[in-house]
Amino acid sequence: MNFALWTPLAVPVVLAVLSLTGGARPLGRLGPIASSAAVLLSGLLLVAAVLGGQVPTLGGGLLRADALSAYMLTVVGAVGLVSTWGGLGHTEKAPGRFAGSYDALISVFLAAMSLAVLADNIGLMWAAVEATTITTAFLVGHHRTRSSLEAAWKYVILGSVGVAIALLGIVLIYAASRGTGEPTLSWLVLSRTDLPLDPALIRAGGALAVLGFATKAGLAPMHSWLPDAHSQAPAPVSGLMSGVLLAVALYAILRIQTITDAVIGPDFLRVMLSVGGLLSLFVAAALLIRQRDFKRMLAYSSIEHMGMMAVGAAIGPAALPAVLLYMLGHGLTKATLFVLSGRILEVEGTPRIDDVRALLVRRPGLAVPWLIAMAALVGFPPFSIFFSEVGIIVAGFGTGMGVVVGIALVLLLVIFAALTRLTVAMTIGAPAAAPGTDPAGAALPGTDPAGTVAVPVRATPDRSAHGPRLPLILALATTAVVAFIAEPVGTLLARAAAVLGGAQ
Amino acid sequence: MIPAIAIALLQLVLFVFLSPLLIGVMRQVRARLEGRAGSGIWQPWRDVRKLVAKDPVRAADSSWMLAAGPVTLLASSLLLCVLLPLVGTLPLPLVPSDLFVIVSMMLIGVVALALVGLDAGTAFGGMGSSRHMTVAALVEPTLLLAVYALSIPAGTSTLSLIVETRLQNPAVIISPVSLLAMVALAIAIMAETSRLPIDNPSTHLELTMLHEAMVLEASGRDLAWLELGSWLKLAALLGLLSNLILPWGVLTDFSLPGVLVGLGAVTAKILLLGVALSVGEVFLAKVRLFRVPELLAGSFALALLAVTASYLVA
Amino acid sequence: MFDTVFPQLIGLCTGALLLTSALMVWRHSLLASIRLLSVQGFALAALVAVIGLEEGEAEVIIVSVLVLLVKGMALPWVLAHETRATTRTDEAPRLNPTAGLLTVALLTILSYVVASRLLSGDTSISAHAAPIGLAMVLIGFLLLVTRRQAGSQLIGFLVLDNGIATVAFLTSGGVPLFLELGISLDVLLVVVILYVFAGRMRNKFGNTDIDQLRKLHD
Amino acid sequence: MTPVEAGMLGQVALLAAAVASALLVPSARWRSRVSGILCALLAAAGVVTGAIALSGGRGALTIPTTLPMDPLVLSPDRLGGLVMVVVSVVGVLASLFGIGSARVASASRTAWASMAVFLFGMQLVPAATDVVSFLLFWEIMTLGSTALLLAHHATRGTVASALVWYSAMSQLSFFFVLAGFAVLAGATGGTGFAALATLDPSSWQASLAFVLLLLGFGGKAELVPLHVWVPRVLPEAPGHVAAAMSGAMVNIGVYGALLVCVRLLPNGPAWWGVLIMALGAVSALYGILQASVASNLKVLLAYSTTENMGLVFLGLGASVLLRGDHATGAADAALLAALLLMVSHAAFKATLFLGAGAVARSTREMNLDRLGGLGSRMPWTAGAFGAAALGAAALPVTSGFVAEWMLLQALVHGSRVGGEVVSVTSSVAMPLAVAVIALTAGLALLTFVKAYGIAFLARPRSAQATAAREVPLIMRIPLIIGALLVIGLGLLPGPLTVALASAVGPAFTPDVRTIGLAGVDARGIDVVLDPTTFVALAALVLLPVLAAILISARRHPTRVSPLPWAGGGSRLRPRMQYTATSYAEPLVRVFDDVLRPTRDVEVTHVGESRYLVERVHVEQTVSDVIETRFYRPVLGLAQRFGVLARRAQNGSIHRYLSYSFVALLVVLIVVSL
Repeated sequence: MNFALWTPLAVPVVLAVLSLTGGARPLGRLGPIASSAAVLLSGLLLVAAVLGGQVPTLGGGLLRADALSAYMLTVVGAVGLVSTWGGLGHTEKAPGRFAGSYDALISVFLAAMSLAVLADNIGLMWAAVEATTITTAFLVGHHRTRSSLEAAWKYVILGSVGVAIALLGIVLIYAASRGTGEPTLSWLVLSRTDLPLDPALIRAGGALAVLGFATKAGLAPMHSWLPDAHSQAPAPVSGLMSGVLLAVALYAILRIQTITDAVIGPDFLRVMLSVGGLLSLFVAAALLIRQRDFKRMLAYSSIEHMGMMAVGAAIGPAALPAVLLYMLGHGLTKATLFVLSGRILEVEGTPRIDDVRALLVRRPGLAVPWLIAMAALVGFPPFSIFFSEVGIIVAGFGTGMGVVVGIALVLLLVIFAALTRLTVAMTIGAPAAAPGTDPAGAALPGTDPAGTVAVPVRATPDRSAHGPRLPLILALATTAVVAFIAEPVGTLLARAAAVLGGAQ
Repeated sequence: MIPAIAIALLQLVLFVFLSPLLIGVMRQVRARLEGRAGSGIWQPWRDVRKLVAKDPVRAADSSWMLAAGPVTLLASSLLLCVLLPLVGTLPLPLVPSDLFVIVSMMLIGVVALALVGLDAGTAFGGMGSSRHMTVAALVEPTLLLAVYALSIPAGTSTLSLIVETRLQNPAVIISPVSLLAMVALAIAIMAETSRLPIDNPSTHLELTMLHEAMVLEASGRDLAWLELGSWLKLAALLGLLSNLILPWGVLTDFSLPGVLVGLGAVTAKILLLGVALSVGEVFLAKVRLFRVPELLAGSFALALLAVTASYLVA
Repeated sequence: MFDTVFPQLIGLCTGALLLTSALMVWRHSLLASIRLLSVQGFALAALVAVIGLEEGEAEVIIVSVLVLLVKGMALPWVLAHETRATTRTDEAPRLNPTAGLLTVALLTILSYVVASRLLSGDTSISAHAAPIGLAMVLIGFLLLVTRRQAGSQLIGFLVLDNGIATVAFLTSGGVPLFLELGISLDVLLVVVILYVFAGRMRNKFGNTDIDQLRKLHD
Repeated sequence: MTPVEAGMLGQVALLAAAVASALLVPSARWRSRVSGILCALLAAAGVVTGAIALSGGRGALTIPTTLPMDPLVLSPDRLGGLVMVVVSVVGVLASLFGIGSARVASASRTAWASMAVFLFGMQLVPAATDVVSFLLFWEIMTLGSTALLLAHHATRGTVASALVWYSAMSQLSFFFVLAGFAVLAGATGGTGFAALATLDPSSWQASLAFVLLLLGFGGKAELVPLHVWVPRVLPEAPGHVAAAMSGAMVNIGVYGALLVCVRLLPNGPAWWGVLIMALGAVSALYGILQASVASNLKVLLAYSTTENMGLVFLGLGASVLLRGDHATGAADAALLAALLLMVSHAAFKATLFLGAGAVARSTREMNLDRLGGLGSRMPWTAGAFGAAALGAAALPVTSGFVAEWMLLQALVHGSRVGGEVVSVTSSVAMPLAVAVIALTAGLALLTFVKAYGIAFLARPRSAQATAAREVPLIMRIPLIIGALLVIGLGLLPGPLTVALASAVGPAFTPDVRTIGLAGVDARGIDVVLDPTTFVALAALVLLPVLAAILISARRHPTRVSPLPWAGGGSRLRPRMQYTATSYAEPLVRVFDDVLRPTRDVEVTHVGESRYLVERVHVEQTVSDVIETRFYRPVLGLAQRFGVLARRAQNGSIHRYLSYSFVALLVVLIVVSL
């Protein structure tokens, strides 16, 4: 099963090279999808291996797939597939000259994320995370407009500065491991509880590493790049970044947390993650109240969900399965929403919520999946985010973090109300009467309490989905049922959480 | 059980005859006090007879409510006469004279009257109905609380048992709690039966009418039932009030002399109270409609005071 | 003999590092900053070499050469090339030089405090010099926060990165070689990307003033 | 497989069938028929399952879940079975009524699919035996009801605002419930109700959880101050949806409160009871006051729900308080009264809303000021609505009366046991509660006299009302069933009360028997009520009257005249009748301080004359004080904050970098401390 460790790295890179050089455009465009599929398949193979009790390793232990890595790889693959497949319609509009590099960069981006989750070395993990910044920089700036250039600049500066701080932390952790005689960055070694690591260095290193990765994870106050980058990037890229890149960064935080918890106990990072999580929720709430742009709305919602996951991470082992499930649920839902937002942007030509009205009447093909995905995003069952949130909150009260979770609930309510208001503003309502239609048909609001009268159809509603439907249906269906699959998903999550809990 | 049913029927028959007489007496007393000759104490009887023998005229747009409403009002008043402890306090099995049942019974009549007022489709009927229901809504708490206060010493909400307790233990009657409650109850009954100062029963001026406005469109036997129902209600409630103030003479164990005494006592008490009421009304003016709630709020306060006092003081 | 020279050499190198960083906050001219960055790269390479000699590891010498090539020569050259293309090479920082230098002093003190807590058990010379690295990180950050030109921000980023490298070499003798290569490559790529973006910015706006990137908000 | 398990699986299967048919049947008419019948069957399955559970049948379904927590088990107990029956019966009526709506919005795919989801969630909430499955079905219910509203978006602009309010307030309730359960779970270490019930009710966690849960469930039960969505949402929903929401969904809120007070934390401290009573009393008074001045029929009914739920909670609170005072008999009676009220409210409110739906269908008008005279035009609807209105006004012989009677009896008998005052708290609380109930009942009387009298009696006030026609048979059937339920439960309270008493066992064992034909005998407080005897007595006294009428009618037949007296005038037009607004005018004046009406009087003079008036236009609106004084300022503050918060994200990269820089410095300082 060890080959599944290099396939998610090698296949996308090969496909990227093909995309760059490939003359056969229609086939080349499938490159990112093939890459995602490769990652997903490798992930599933590794999951099977892990559930069978194996721990595949490669390169002298440099690459290693425990339950957590296998799970994360699957999430990367699944979200990648939804984003790239769902974004198929999109790339057709891309400038032809850059289409090849666009596809290639997405493939490399996927490879970098795969490397980040498969590396057993936190240094390598860092390098992979930094590589994601490099690959996505041009993707964010893909549209070559003023705003996309601005977003890309901010993204690169803030992202690499943040990740640099993480490097400083990792250096300190490495320094702390010198006391063991054999300095190492292997996560497996560092997370052993019996190592004589220097607590002061681990504390500082852990704190700085978490702070640095928090930048990529979009946790406040390091989140500033996120709304800009997510709103300017092409929709599939936004989906990938929001859906998995943030989760991968959180994965890095979880790995670091395991190391520090073993040495200095959970309290220190618990406080830090709680503060970060609550601050993220606060920032998301504050900026969603009067949000005007639907892609930015989704971006702030990502900050919110990452904040909630950070709170879950702060709670510790009791909430970890919920956090991991959250990553999958949020990834798939957010990828769907970004893909849809891309399509809405394309057909409506504006990202402003005020300019997109009555979508449900005019374009049910886009509005219906949008509403379903929004329901999933704000945490309605049967979608898995509901279970994750409930799991985190119940675990929080059980761990004595009632106050933190209570504040989180208040902020979640504000966010819920704001998101609902914005979504309703976009989708619900009667369209403005088009010129040339019968004015008598425009029923005055409030004159018809029965609700049984049909408004004369003004124009044929646009039922087209403006792109492939299947990936979106698959994504939503997966989030809807995944929370009920106790076997094998439940076992996998339990094992993955056990990895972080220190048990092996 | 048989004696209880017998007493109930006796009360029914007695009050059907007594209530027009009571109205006649009250009108006559008032007329004399105002220096008029009056139409005699049997005039209400003659009115009823005359109305029954007339063709009722109904509005084209009215519904069955105009026919059913008066009968319902009459039925509710008749049931009131059956259930209240007037001649005797023998409770009927399965249908004791429960305070809450009695009040609901009475409210059915109130609702029927209000709907009759609305059904005619005129401005007056609606006005009367609206005012009537407003007053009824505000009276109900007072009525319930006042009787609740009286029920506390008896430990039951059955009116016959309350009257019996007062008969056996007259000290209860003049206790402060009881006095407060009686005043509150008296005001509530005045409002409930559309007497001064809440409503002027002899007026036909649109600004002051409550009851009369609702029956404007009724005619013939419909009007007869409405009038008879209202009179019966007044008589029954006055009977209850008098039995609460002066419980003596009420029959508690069935015996023929007891029945006669009971009949005589309740007739005398009701007529006496009626005369007192109409004497009082001569000296009263109707209060403005929007001052009525203040009056009712006052009586409500008295009743509430009575209840809490009976728990905390007594 | 080397045992006595070693601390002095370390002190010299780290002193040069701190001095160049502080000077960069002081100077406004982009080209001057780039020259200082180049000097800093040389100092860092020297530091690595000293540590490598002291520990006798050949691997570290290779790293030293690498650092010299990348940080001392390649990157400054790229930057200078980019800067010459811009019309404005002067900078009007958001913080005046006096305040900037004072802040540098405060940040350096903070670094010493932090480092003294972290390395309380470690009495080696290199550990004593580690605060300098931390101070460089903070100064780099300060440059990023206060400078308006794209080029200056790049320089700030590089100072920050140099600081991290300094800490790495002083506290732990550097990270494993393959990682060092990876890290260097990453940094190089970031600089290249920023360089490209700065070029695009110049094409679009005619200058590289970061302040005009205010279109995306709330 | 036990019958209960089969019933629950049947509901799952019927849900799938109903959703599939809603999505797949292309014609709106046939979609309404097929999905409507499947929804009715889904609800009927709920009735059967609930009835079996109520009679003691057991069975458990386990929902698999990915997360490691206590198993998610569905296994309705007697109380759950009772609530399941109640909501499902309303579900059957609403589904049948919905079949009649073949027009686009009510018959859309979304409408029927979400109707099925809504009913399904609602019916299975009472089956949950652990926190997570409870919350799961709770949210499914919320999702279904939200989507139901969504289905009507195209017809009216006001739906959007109603939708936002509804979602936000539902989520608020949900978070309260979630937090409350989480506190309990945190304190006991499990998520099963059996585990939660092990918590000592006197601990602070129990009290905290109690307050949170009370707010959450109170919100679902439309209690003040979480009721603000009610008058916005229910008028927007079509009749059968409003019936399902107001007749059935509120019962889930009551069920939650019962779950807390009967199952999880019985024997809580007395102040819990006082708190519930206060919440209930305020809701009852506020709700009925708003209802009594409302001119929109659906708004009136919506506020009346707040009133009735307030009374239910008042009863529940009284039972908690009295149990704390060891007045067990009265406490049991109060609990039974709360349950009776819940059941009867479901019956009459569903019927009332269906009636309103029928009126809306025939007239497209919900403003009472423009209705009138429907009694002769829609006799079936009028009859059913009238019977239900009697129930809502708690007049004999309806289910509403029995419930209110029981509640008053419990309160009156509660403060003394054996002649001794049980506690000062009770001595103050009980009379106040009686006063509140009495005032509420009085205002309810006025409200429903107004609703029925203005809408169905007198002359039509608009052309639509004149042209109204009776609704089709399929819509009449649920109306009639509903009316029969209201009267039937009122006539036969004995068996019902005995069943209710068994539902709250084994924790509590109220001593009630059936007496007479089907009367109720509450042994605990020694009172009896037999409505059938009562009806017989009424028939008896009416016999002579009816005989007199028959004789008189033969001799003096009724004459019909267009305007018999007409107040002495001859040009009496329907517009001159009292309207709903003028009907409530005296009350508005009396309760001026609470209702805060705003009046706009616009006088148009004839030409230049100051004395001749051509037209007077009066407009009066009564505001929801809680909304204007509490929610509006809070929302305004949030909006202002939202504008302010934009500055934090003003686009300057230097600002963003300094956020990171400050965070780094803070972390460094904290680390070195």
